[in-house]
Amino acid sequence: MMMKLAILKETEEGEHRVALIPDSIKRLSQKGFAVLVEAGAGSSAGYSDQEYEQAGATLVSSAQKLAEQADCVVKVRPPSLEEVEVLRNSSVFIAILQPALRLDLVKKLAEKQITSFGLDLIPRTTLAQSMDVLSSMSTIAGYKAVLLAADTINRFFPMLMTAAGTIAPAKVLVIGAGVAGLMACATAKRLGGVVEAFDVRPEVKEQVHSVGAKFIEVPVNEDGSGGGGYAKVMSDEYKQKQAELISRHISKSDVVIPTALIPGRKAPILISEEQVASMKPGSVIVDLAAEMGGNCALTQPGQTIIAHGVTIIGHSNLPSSLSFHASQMLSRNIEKFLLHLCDEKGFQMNMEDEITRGSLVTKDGKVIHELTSK
Amino acid sequence: MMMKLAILKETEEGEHRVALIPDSIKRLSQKGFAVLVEAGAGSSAGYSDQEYEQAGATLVSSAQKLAEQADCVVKVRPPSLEEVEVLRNSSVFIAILQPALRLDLVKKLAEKQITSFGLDLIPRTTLAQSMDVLSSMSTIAGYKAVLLAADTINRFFPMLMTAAGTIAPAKVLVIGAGVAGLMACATAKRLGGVVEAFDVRPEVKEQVHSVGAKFIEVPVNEDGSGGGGYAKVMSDEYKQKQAELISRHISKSDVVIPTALIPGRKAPILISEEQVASMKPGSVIVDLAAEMGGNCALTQPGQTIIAHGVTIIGHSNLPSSLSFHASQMLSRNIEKFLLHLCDEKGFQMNMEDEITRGSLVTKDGKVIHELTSK
Amino acid sequence: MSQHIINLIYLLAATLFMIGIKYLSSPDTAKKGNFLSMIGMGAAIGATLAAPEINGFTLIIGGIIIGTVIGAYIAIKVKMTAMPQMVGLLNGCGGAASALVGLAEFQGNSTGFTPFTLLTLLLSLIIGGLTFTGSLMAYAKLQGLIPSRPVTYRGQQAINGIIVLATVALSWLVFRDSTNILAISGVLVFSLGLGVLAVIPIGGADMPVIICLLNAYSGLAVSMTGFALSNNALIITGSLVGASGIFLTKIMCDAMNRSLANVLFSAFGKVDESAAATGEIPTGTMKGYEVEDVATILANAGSLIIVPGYGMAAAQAQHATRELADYLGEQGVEVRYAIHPVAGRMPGHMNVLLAEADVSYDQLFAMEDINDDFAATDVVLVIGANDVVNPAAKTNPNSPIYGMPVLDVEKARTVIVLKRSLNVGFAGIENELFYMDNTRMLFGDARSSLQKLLAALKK
Amino acid sequence: MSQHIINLIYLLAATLFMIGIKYLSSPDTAKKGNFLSMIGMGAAIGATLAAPEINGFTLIIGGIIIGTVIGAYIAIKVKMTAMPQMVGLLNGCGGAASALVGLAEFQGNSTGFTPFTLLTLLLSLIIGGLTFTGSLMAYAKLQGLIPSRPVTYRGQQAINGIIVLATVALSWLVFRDSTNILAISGVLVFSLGLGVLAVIPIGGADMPVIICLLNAYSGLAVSMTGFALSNNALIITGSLVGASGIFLTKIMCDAMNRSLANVLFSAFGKVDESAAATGEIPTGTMKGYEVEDVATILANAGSLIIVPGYGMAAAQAQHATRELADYLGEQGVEVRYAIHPVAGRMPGHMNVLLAEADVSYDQLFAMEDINDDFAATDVVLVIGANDVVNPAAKTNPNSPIYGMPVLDVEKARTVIVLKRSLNVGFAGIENELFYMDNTRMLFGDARSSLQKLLAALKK
Amino acid sequence: MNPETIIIGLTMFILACFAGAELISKVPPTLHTPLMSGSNAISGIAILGALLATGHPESFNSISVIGFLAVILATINVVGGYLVTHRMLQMFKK
Amino acid sequence: MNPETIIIGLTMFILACFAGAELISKVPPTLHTPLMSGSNAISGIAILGALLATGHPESFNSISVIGFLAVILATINVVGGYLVTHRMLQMFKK
Ligand SMILES: NC(=O)c1ccc[n+]([C@@H]2O[C@H](COP(=O)([O-])OP(=O)(O)OC[C@H]3O[C@@H](n4cnc5c(N)ncnc54)[C@H](OP(=O)(O)O)[C@@H]3O)[C@@H](O)[C@H]2O)c1
Ligand SMILES: NC(=O)c1ccc[n+]([C@@H]2O[C@H](COP(=O)([O-])OP(=O)(O)OC[C@H]3O[C@@H](n4cnc5c(N)ncnc54)[C@H](OP(=O)(O)O)[C@@H]3O)[C@@H](O)[C@H]2O)c1
Ligand SMILES: NC(=O)c1ccc[n+]([C@@H]2O[C@H](COP(=O)([O-])OP(=O)(O)OC[C@H]3O[C@@H](n4cnc5c(N)ncnc54)[C@H](O)[C@@H]3O)[C@@H](O)[C@H]2O)c1
Ligand SMILES: NC(=O)c1ccc[n+]([C@@H]2O[C@H](COP(=O)([O-])OP(=O)(O)OC[C@H]3O[C@@H](n4cnc5c(N)ncnc54)[C@H](O)[C@@H]3O)[C@@H](O)[C@H]2O)c1
Repeated sequence: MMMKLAILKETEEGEHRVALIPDSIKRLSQKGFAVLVEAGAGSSAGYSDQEYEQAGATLVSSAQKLAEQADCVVKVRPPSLEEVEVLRNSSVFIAILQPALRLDLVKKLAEKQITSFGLDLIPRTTLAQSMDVLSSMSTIAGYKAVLLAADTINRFFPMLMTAAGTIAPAKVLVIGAGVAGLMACATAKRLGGVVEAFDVRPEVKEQVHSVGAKFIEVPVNEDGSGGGGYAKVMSDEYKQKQAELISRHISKSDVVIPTALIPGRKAPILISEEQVASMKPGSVIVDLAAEMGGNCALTQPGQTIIAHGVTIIGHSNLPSSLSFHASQMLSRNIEKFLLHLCDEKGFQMNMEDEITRGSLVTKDGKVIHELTSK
Repeated sequence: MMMKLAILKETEEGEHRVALIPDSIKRLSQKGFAVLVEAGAGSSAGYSDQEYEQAGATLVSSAQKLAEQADCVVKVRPPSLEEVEVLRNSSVFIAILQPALRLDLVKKLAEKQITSFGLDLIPRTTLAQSMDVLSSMSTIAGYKAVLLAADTINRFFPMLMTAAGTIAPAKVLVIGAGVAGLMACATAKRLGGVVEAFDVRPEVKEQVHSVGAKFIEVPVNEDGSGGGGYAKVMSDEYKQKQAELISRHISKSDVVIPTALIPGRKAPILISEEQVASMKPGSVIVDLAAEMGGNCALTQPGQTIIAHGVTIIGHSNLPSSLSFHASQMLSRNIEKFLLHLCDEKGFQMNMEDEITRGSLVTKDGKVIHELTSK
Repeated sequence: MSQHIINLIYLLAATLFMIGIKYLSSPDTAKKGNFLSMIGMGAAIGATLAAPEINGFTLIIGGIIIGTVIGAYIAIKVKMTAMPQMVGLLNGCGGAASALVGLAEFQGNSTGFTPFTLLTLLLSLIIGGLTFTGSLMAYAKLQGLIPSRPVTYRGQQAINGIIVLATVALSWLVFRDSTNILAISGVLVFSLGLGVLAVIPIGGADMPVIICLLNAYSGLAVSMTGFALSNNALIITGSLVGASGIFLTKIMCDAMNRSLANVLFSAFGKVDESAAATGEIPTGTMKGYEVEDVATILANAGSLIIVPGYGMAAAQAQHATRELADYLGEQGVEVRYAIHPVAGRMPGHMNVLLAEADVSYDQLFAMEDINDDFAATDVVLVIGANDVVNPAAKTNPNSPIYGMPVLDVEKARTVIVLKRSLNVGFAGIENELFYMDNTRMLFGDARSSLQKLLAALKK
Repeated sequence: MSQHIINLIYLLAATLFMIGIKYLSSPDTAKKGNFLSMIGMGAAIGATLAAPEINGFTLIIGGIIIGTVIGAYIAIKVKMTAMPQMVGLLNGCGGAASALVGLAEFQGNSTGFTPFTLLTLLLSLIIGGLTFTGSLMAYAKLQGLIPSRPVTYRGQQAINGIIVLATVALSWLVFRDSTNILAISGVLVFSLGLGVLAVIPIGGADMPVIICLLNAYSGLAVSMTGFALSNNALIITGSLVGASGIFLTKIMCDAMNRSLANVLFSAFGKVDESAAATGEIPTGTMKGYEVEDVATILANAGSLIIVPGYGMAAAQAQHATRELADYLGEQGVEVRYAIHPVAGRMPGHMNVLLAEADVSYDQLFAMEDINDDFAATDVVLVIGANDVVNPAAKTNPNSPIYGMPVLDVEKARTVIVLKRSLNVGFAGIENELFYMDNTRMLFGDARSSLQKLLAALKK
Repeated sequence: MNPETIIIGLTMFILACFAGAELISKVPPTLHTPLMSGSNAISGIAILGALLATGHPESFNSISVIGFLAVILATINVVGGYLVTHRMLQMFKK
Repeated sequence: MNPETIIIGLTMFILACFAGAELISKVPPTLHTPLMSGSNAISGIAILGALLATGHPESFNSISVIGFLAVILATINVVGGYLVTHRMLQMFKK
């Protein structure tokens, strides 16, 4: 039996990515997958229908027709409830699901007996890195955040000593030095900015130095590392000291890029309105936590606003803007994930397996994922 | 007698710069200038009225009142005919004038017996470099062009080898390696792009290498250097070979930044529609010659269009987007120029002086500048 | 030939020896140096044969012919890899010759020695004797004729002490009566024994140092013979060899970061530990290596693959890495970089840093493109990488990283790993690469190690 | 004291001298080395005073006291900058002493010399004599007592030749009759003359080499005296000094990239040219400098300002620049960069490149912020800059760049300029900085010059 | 053997030690093995003593047997040493 | 002076030359000036000859005058040389 794999076209506004690109399809076909693609699925990411056909995919004109035939449907963004409607009962569905934010979606998937996997739930182990969409999308977000900031601000990033005077370099503050934060540090450094970073996990100090940025330390002895390399919620004393420290540095910064997330929770508010007001007019905040509510009190997810002369960018889907490469990375992640889940005979669903178990959201009508099922 | 110097607020749409910033005014006041500033002149560049007052300037609420009192008026962009109306007869006026494009403006200035200087006409000698607004604004344009391209394109600039596959670096082609072109090369290199540059003047080869980019050579033995470090018009054979060469490289490039200008003429068309069509969809062209008509046949000055899947950015005033630093540089240039033209007793107008003579457009009712008077 | 002319020729020979050693300090002139040294030796031998004292030639010529045949045969037959033990063996011959000359002198001229002569004669006997057997033991250990591991037993130190004392006591007897053949033979026998006992507790890996030291001893023995015979040529040449041997021993000990005492006596009192400590580690010669050794390996490499990891980033060693790579590239080494997809702590970490250091993209290879090339590569330089070069991912199903593709660095001829310690990396697991036969660890901060390597290479 | 013990003490002294020189090879041990050498000298003098031959002490003690007072006085009074000529003067004293000892020997023992002794005596007389006057001339040139430029005249070579021949001829007479006082005095006088004539055609800038060479000569003279007196202490010490002096001379010539012959004879046959060539150039000592010299200057700098220009960019030498700066910084040199606003070919050119090389912004100073600091700076390193350091912008109203602010590099103690040639820069004008007294040009591609400098510093 | 000869011998010993140590200290690590075997060959100079012992006028006695052995061993050292060194140095040709 | 003494002298001469040259070749350029003056001081060893000449039994003749002068000059060389070297080395302290 050949596994029928279907790629849906994204429907969300501003989403330009595609779940699998022709390159991956070529390899998956060789491994015994039959791939169906909704017409035009890749066009906004720079992959034409023709390329898909050449890679061995069958073009299907509507999502409806596609879903009817498919054993497994892949997609980038969480589906709308209507999209779930279309899916075949008991089929397999893979996407970035963010189940904790979408309980009704999860219910619906369970009702339809769909076996669904959340790409965002894949454990962040060394072994799973090649399927880790959070890492790859964070990489893009960190890079893009700096470009957005540099393109928005009314200043240069690099220092320049010219006949028309000396241009001071931009001061960039990155809050939260996870994957996105480190990439933001590295990119801002490349462009010539003076970069500082802050994180609650002290072990990232070395990592921040390793990309050429300065690390700001909170003078309290508390380790912010939660399980699995993620951050935990901090004590009040720590929070206060942190706020003071960040205040001092924010008011001197031209660009602030907060990236702090705590898994499964709303993002912590790290930048208050007063702190925004203390910044120079013309400064820029790119809030990478926008989708989870934002690290800045004034952030409007999905919007760019100007408050106290400071531009606050709450873009909630930065990876989509690098649609070509973002799709390439996603596609590689999904390809590896698919190959992990199944062999030519079909899905194996080894529930012993950490990766499979960790990313499974619904199966046989039940909600499996811990955080969500709570 | 104290020289009264007036700074007008810019009126053109999208112009955020200001001709003099508080820092320069402080120094000019010490040298004996009395400075008047139109209220709000610097606000869009990040310099508040308060800062101007602290620097010793007098705020004046309207352009009319300002011009009535001033011995000398400075401004960034060429004035509209209405703005000229306001100027006092026989006063001195300094701005970027682009007289060759604005013959009626020049006539009007001459009629009003105004002594006008074009900042864009200051000769590009070593000695005049500190007043050279073309150099400083080109620096900004080159930098900004790359940022715009990087922010627009759906790809990464740097090469990245990740668990989600290898990201190929962006290929950037810079056509014309003057000040803006070199800065574009350097900035694209910084961001991790693979940069090639092309120019008709062979001596820039070494300069291109000096910013870490590759130089593309046309296999014809013709030197494109005109006088004063500018380019001249090239022979037909050369043009054909150049077109072939550029074709080959354009079709492989993700980003093309043409900057080729020939003084006093429309910019040469170096990129045809077919060449644009040969590029990958999603690629970007940032045409730095847009204001002079553009180096790309499809460029719409002042607009961003998408043709054949390629985004063509025809932004005609990039320096304005870095308003803070652009104003700082302009201000320093204008300050040095003013100090060159006059001492505390007033304007000296030494017509022996190369810089004064070179930048003078109208005086005593006559049009002086060569290119314009022809 | 008059003694004066002979002495002048001896002087010439000594000068040629010195020039020969001087020329050995550069590969370009080394061969010439060896020839000059040979000429010196030939001249000295020729002059001696022309000396008035010598009038029976049969034995001499016979001896020389036999010696030449044997010497030439073994020198030509020996495999390149067996060179160190061969040098040891030859050295033993030299020591034996000195001891025999001393013995002959005792026989020939049994009375009328001044105390000084007697002292030097005894020393040449003792030193020559122990050089002989010590060298034979070193040879046997390296050649695998006897086990190369340190041989220790209870009471070893006591036994050695007793033998030393006995030798001294017998020497005293000889000193008092230089015709006491029994005592003389006793001294010889005990010194032969000393040579054996001194070398057996030393491990095979340390044998090169021992050979070097014994070389110095044979020089000393010659010098002593020279004093005994009032022969300046022997004195000078012997001391030349002695001093250079001792110096070389010191250099080699320094390179291993150990003291000579540690080399000579490390086995004592470690009878129990050593067995336990070797537990997992295979034939444990791969302790820490020193900059000079690693530099030598790099200098002689034809192809090199650099594998950067998080340690390079943490040490901010990207510039130092490029400098070293560029230098080796200029010297004709083929240099490439192998970038593991998850090296570092963020995707593309290595790319960002290497681009900053202006490493050309053409030199960077992704894992899948370069993994097959390791087997045909001379040297792999692992700079602060750990998990991404851990063979456990391929071989150990119980490892948490089992199944992750890793760089096959261990397939290369030699693997050099720059790290600060044997500490684990991000995944927190041990790495058996560090204990493999073809791996050399260079401990220290990656940046400073690289800088030292470059300095050593440029010397 | 028995002669044997005296000889042993001499041996000890010689050993101490050698150890002393060895210790001089590192600044950390150099002082100790000098002390050891002093002790050796004291021991040798003490032992000699205890020798049986010596029984009149008045003159000796008087001489030693007078010598000590004079020696100590001038050694303490001399200015640090006058050290080289002081060494020359002292060296002259040593040469004179050798010559006088030779003379005394002739007087005391006018018959019964073996030919060898006679030869060595004559040599010690000649070499000692010319060392004396040669050193005095070198002193006078450096001290400015006589003009330091090369003094040449028509027929100079012929005259020198004649004097050499005369010395040889007179020596022959002495050889045949060692009591011929007239001939002996003649030899002395002519060798004194030779010393003068050999040094006057050599320019002041080359005097350090000459002093070094004369130092070697005085060693040789001592050695010859040693042979004449059969005194091993003198032989060994003299040859030690002689060999090291000659070696040092060679090193210094190499560092100036000239042969010894060129130093000694360059002035001959150049009587006319030299005047013309010096035209614009001030006291023309500033030819091309070599890496070693420049490295020495850098190694001894307390503060350094680096001035990069377009040449650094063209040579892509930004990484090499940072490496050198970082290394010097680690050695305790205060390093800053002075960035001229129009250095390079685009605004901010230097910033972009230095940022790529990871030079911290804190080290970069704009012209207006650093221009006043040059005067208090030891060394300025100009890397491929030209127009932006051209003093003509301040001093020459006819220059096309007159009035442009430039970096005041020439106010620093020493200016080192790295360029490939004396070619002009963008503005196409000559730069008199390159001819100034405190400027040293290091020609070559900036990148490779910097790399060589770093290698030389690390040695 | 009189004290003077001893002192002269000592002097030479010390001088040669200095020269030897200084000469060696400049040899790069790559050349340490050839150097070891080269200086080992030189130490075969003991052959001079062996020759003198063997060539003694009175023919064939215990001394000449010992001397004979010594000549053989010393020759092996010399010949083998130089040849081995030579072979090693062969590998250094560019 | 017999040939043997000459040969011994020559031997020492050559050995010392080697030792001297090798020792010097390791001195870094910064230390060349102190080295020059340090070895210059050593060359004042000529004082031994001067002492022997001056201390001759027969008192006060032309020889002792010459010797006296030689002692003075050699002492200047020795004392001045060491002191100058010392002063230069003072500057090298960190
Ligand atoms: N690339 C990514 O996106 C990403 C993100 C998160 C995690 N990871 C994980 O990180 C690991 C990356 O592997 P890796 O081989 O690059 O690194 P690694 O396994 O973490 O090993 C790094 C090694 O570098 C050494 N080191 C640290 N500082 C050093 C210094 N200053 N000088 C010399 N050595 C130093 C450490 O050993 P000593 O302490 O003994 O010196 C350490 O063993 C993988 O496990 C990967 O899964 C990767
Ligand atoms: N910054 C700007 O915006 C800008 C724009 C255009 C023009 N300019 C003009 O450019 C000039 C800049 O001054 P500058 O002092 O930086 O440069 P410069 O005056 O042009 O001098 C550069 C020097 O570098 C040397 N050089 C070139 N390649 C080299 C190499 N590979 N290695 C070593 N040396 C090398 C050249 O001498 P050799 O040939 O002897 O080696 C040359 O004299 C000014 O005149 C300025 O007005 C500046
Ligand atoms: N095993 C692997 O190979 C692998 C792969 C990818 C990521 N990871 C690790 O997973 C971890 C999480 O990466 P991520 O980028 O997804 O993190 P994330 O997006 O969850 O959080 C971003 C950063 O914000 C920080 N943060 C949280 N609260 C903060 C606060 N109040 N103030 C300041 N900073 C705060 C966190 O410490 C984290 O560094 C990292 O350590 C990363 O190295 C490991
Ligand atoms: N004296 C000084 O210090 C000083 C100061 C500033 C600029 N300059 C020099 O002035 C010159 C002009 O600088 P700019 O940036 O204003 O130049 P520009 O804006 O006039 O032109 C940009 C570049 O386009 C190139 N070009 C023209 N036609 C072309 C064609 N058909 N194909 C390809 N390239 C073409 C030109 O050669 C030039 O390099 C440069 O050489 C610069 O170094 C000198």
